[in-house]
Amino acid sequence: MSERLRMVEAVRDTLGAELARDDDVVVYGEDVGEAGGVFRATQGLIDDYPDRVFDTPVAEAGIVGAGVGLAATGMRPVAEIQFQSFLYQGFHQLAQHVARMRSRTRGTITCPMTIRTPYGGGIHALELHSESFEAGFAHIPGLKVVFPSSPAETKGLLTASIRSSDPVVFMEPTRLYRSFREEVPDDHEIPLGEARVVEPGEDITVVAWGSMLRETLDAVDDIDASVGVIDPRTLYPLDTETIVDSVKKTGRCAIVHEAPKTAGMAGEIIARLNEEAFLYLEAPIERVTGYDVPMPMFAREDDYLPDADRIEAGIRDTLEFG
Amino acid sequence: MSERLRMVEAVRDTLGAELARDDDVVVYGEDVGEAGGVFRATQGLIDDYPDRVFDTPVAEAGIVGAGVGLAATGMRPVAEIQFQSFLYQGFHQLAQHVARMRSRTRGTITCPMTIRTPYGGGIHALELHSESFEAGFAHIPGLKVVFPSSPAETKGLLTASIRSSDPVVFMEPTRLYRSFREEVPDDHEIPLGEARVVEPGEDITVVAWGSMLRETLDAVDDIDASVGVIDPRTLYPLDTETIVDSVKKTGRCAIVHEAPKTAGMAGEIIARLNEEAFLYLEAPIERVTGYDVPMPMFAREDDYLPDADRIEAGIRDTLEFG
Amino acid sequence: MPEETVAQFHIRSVQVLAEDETVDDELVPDLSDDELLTVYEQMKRSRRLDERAIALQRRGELGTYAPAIGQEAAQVGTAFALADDDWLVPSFREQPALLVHGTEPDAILQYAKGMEEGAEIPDGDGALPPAIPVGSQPLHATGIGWGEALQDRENVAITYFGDGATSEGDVYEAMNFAGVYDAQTVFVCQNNRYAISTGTEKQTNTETFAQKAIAAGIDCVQVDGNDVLGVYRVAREAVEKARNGEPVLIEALTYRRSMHTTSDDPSAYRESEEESEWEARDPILRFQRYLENRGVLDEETKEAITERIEEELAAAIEEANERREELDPADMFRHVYEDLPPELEEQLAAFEAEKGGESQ
Amino acid sequence: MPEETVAQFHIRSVQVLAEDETVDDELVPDLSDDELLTVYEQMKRSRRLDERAIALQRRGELGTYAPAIGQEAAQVGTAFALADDDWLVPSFREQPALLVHGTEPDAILQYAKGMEEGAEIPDGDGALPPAIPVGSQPLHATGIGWGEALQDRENVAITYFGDGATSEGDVYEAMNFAGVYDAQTVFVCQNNRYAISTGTEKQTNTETFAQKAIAAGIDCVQVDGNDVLGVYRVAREAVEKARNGEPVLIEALTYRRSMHTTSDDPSAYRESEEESEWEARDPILRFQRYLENRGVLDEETKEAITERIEEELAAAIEEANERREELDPADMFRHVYEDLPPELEEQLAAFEAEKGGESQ
Ligand SMILES: Cc1ncc(C[n+]2csc(CCOP(=O)(O)OP(=O)(O)O)c2C)c(N)n1
Ligand SMILES: Cc1ncc(C[n+]2csc(CCOP(=O)(O)OP(=O)(O)O)c2C)c(N)n1
Ligand SMILES: [Mg+2]
Ligand SMILES: [Mg+2]
Repeated sequence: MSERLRMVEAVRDTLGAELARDDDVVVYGEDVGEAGGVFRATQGLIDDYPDRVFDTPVAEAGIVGAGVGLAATGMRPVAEIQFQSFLYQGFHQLAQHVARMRSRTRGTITCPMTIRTPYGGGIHALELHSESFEAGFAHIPGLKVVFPSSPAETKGLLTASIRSSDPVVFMEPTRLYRSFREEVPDDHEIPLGEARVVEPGEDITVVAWGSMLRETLDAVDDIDASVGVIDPRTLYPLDTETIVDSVKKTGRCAIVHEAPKTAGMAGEIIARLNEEAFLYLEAPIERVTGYDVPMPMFAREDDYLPDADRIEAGIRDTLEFG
Repeated sequence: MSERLRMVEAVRDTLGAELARDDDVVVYGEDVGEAGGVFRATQGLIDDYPDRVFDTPVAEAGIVGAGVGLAATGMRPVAEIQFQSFLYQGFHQLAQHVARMRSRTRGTITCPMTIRTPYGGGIHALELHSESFEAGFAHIPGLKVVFPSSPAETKGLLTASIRSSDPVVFMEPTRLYRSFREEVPDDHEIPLGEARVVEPGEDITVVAWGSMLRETLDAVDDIDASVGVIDPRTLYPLDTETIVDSVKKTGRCAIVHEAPKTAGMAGEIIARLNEEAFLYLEAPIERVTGYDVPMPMFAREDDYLPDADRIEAGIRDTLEFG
Repeated sequence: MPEETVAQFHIRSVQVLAEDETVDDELVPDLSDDELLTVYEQMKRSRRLDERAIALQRRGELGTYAPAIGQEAAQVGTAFALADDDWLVPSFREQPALLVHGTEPDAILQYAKGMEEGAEIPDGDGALPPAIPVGSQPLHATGIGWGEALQDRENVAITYFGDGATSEGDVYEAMNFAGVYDAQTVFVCQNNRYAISTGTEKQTNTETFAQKAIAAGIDCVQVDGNDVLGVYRVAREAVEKARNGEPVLIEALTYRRSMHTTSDDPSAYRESEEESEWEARDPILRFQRYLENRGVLDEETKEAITERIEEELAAAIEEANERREELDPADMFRHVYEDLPPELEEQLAAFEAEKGGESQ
Repeated sequence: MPEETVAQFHIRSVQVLAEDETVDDELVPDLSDDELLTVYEQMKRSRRLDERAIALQRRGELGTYAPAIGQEAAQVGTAFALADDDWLVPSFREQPALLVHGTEPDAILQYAKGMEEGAEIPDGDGALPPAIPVGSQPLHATGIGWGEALQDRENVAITYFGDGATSEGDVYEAMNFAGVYDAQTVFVCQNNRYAISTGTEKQTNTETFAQKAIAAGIDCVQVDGNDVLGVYRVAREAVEKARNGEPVLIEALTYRRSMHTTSDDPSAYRESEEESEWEARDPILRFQRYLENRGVLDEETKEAITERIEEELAAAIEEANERREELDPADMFRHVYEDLPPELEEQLAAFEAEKGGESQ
């Protein structure tokens, strides 16, 4: 069985299914109960699971830190952080405890926690409601960093994240929450760490995730070349092999993200390509990214964000090199 | 006039000089007063400036956040965070306010704050006393990220940081605090954003900062080739030009850091070289870095940290490529 | 000493103008008729700004907006107790306090249009811009109140936050630091019963929010936050104390009558009866009846006030629209650092080339 | 209601065995002679472990070590109130509590040798490893106390932290969450007068640390932390309450008699007279005199205890040394994720090739 769902509905559907499947799952966060979440991603769950769905105080360190304890007692905490930048309030708990509990106890205590958080620009939200700090999270060993880019992907990746015994930061692109519907299979798990070849291509490989994948697909439409598109889906671990294989074929590559350019994930991917496909590269790898400025308020948001035009220009430049 | 000082003495000397020069400077942090700091980097300052040197409660968000207010009243806060990973407790204040105050108010309010913090491994410290999250900080627009690698560099860079009207994260390598003395000029300011060519070289360019610069210089000694060594000193802004110029000459490059490999600063530097020196590269750029594991406790610390041997091997591999 | 009591605390609660319009003559602050009318007008001004802003948001002319409807007494009463050089450190729902403190309505509108221009702080304004991260700004107010003391100045900082914000560790750290450094800071917790959908009973197990101060060793007081005279009374006391290095926490009991923000639909989490009840307890109404009974406010004055406010707001809206038209997107590069670093120089050049390309 | 008191609080302080050895008969807990001797032995065991550890550190055999000398009553008295299945959530100075709870001394030594092996939690141990970031672990104890309640189990979590830790927002958040969720959690603040060099008067403006609980709406009590009978008494009550979903904060007044850690030199910030004063008020001495007076402890028993402890510690040191010899550095790759991701597989291979190369 399957259903046509929007991304935000796929989140809800997955949470419901996992709450049903596993009594240890507990869903909590600010406003996720009675109101069903500020994006309605948890709507109705509290009615079915009043003992495992909780509205919390406004305290992100508390949300993340309490998860460490819940997990120690055998529960599987699935926390919502209302917007990604508010995960910074709990950054210390994430980096010092969630990510390290397994390694510092040599696997005797684990923290199978999933932290869902809406990220990114494009919906004209308030200040600090549109950040994408995936590079920072991917730089913290012990965490997995996961990005869905469609309703079905959401189902498959969120299911895998909740079931994973490693902690996951699950980044949900707000601008895709309601942007389109897609057939979402009923029981669906996508292994973490496997990229998806969205479009195979011969001339250039474009790597993009989350909401930037949609922009990329738009950009590609207008290009008269065989453009391969890869969605890594998990940024740590990163499926380097799939990307490298493609670039060995195409010799050219562009990477898209909305986070600021410097020290963003594109740098990491370029470094890996430099290591593993050096002799195949026919042009510098292009970065189409946000700028090194704080994500501006929404009047300048569209100017900040990479869009299909900018991505298209980046692809063309790379194709034309040499 | 100048004096032969250890790095930790150079910190103290600089703080004293800036407290003397500018009445607005205020030095505060955990144990920086009466005890003179856990590394003695602030020893004696409270005796000379009892009204501008403060022991604070154990609260890093408080330390960082209060700095925003102090700065608003016209002061120049110089805060010590006792160990770099405890800056995570104040990460939200850093990312949401310190870094953004200027941009979000269009320059009408600024935050000329310097956050000094000891970082890195090599002194057999406790857990979470040895982290290096420079890549995360450099990914936050609005911050400058500065790394001294010697006593004289400390003086020059810390002076510039305190005088800078932009906020600075100033990363002090604990293992160099007392490792050697150097002539430190009396009045010395090194502009932020200018790399230092430590050794010019023709065959390969090695980029390293902080304590890894020392390891690199040790490694280079044993290599029978003309090895250029560059210390970027400031990771944001990064003096790309100096690095690119050197690599255009050498065609080969290795980058060293002790932070985990994935999403570390080496990736960023590789990305920039890929963009600006693509046609000059004769070999893949080598990364000699920490592993993608949480900085282990000290029994395994030496196995984690890049040392002269590993750096030497990385340089040799790169020299031998092709 | 086997078992003894080593410390005791009690929480005072103050009300001057009761709901039934009785007034406590001992506590009533000595405000002139002009001052009383100013307080009234400021409450009306903010109310009207919020109403117009909601309408503008519905028409797509503003982004997400957080109205303060119902909280005007709590804010105007406190902000009115400040001196000109005092500091205001707001959260994101402080229209009433900002207007009292001198922020122009068009700045508020520009901010709501997603423009950093609206967060510019004019020279000497003694304010910080809105703080979106809940509970993060009280620490700034502590830093200001500490910095003013260090520089032997008398100015205080007043900061606003909600019931929900008190759950953030930062708010506790702010009050604790203030206690240690005798910061010249007044903390105003507007207990408006909700943090988005979350009622106060899910926020904390305490009987009051005022008692949060006990953990920080600073003074506190609770007040009927819909009673502008009571609020002003406790605020004036608190500001005086703070000026002498004694920080104070005020809990103002009020109610958020409208939606959390324009993105919110309160019917998902509260009954409309509750809202009606609080409509009757509206702080402006209560104060208006008081002024009318006292003979301070007549129809003519009311009309003059309304007219003034409407004119001002019309001008403010026009001004904000104009500034929006003039907006230069490239500005986003210009205020990140004092000087443009090479990275941004390059990115700005690329940006301009691209924009140039587009407009060709 | 013009001005009224809406809430009142008082802080109780308890002492059972006074410094002059008088005992409050009403409050004295009913512990058998055997239990009393166990409490005594545990305090001695920890003291001796700390002494030996300091010596080992001085010889370069351990890394930085945080002795609990002087705090044995505060910890043993509280940990002794736990049931077998209860949880212990320590900070970095909890040797006395850990030993009571069942941690082997050799694990403590391994941890001090910089080995993750020392932070392994044996199955069913109901403990978390040491927490180095100050104030970060009480939230874990709240999560545990909440999780146990959610799963309808009776176990409580007890967590330890210092006077300094209370300044971290996390500790407040932990208590506030606990209040909201009726977490089965006991918070033990050991007020040992110092946070490294920083005295309590610079840490907070409060009269007590117990009152920090008032902000979170949970119960609290202060106790003479050098009086193991008093500590046990309040801990037993607190544990019972927590088992019923009423979290409690205990402030134990004690003194850190030794250095903060082996890296610290207290002479930089306190007078040796102060230390001598507290030497006379040592919790083990006080309890020992009590047991002797009661006729529970004689020379023979003391000797037997000393001998047992020395033997155990000698064995523990040997065990720790052996495990250190066997240490496999490549293990650092193996416990980061459940399965080795490709990145780590590759890095591990490179690591092993390099090590292989070296040993050739
Ligand atoms: C750190 C942080 N977490 C979450 C949010 C999302 N958020 C915005 S307002 C709000 C509730 C705040 O409630 P309260 O403090 O009572 O203020 P009120 O909205 O009632 O004025 C939340 C959770 C945020 N802006 N910042
Ligand atoms: C978050 C954090 N900040 C700073 C430190 C450094 N540090 C270690 S112990 C300590 C003082 C702790 O004092 P207290 O809570 O009273 O515990 P005690 O050491 O007295 O047992 C500090 C500041 C740390 N480990 N973690
Ligand atoms: Mg509220
Ligand atoms: Mg202490």
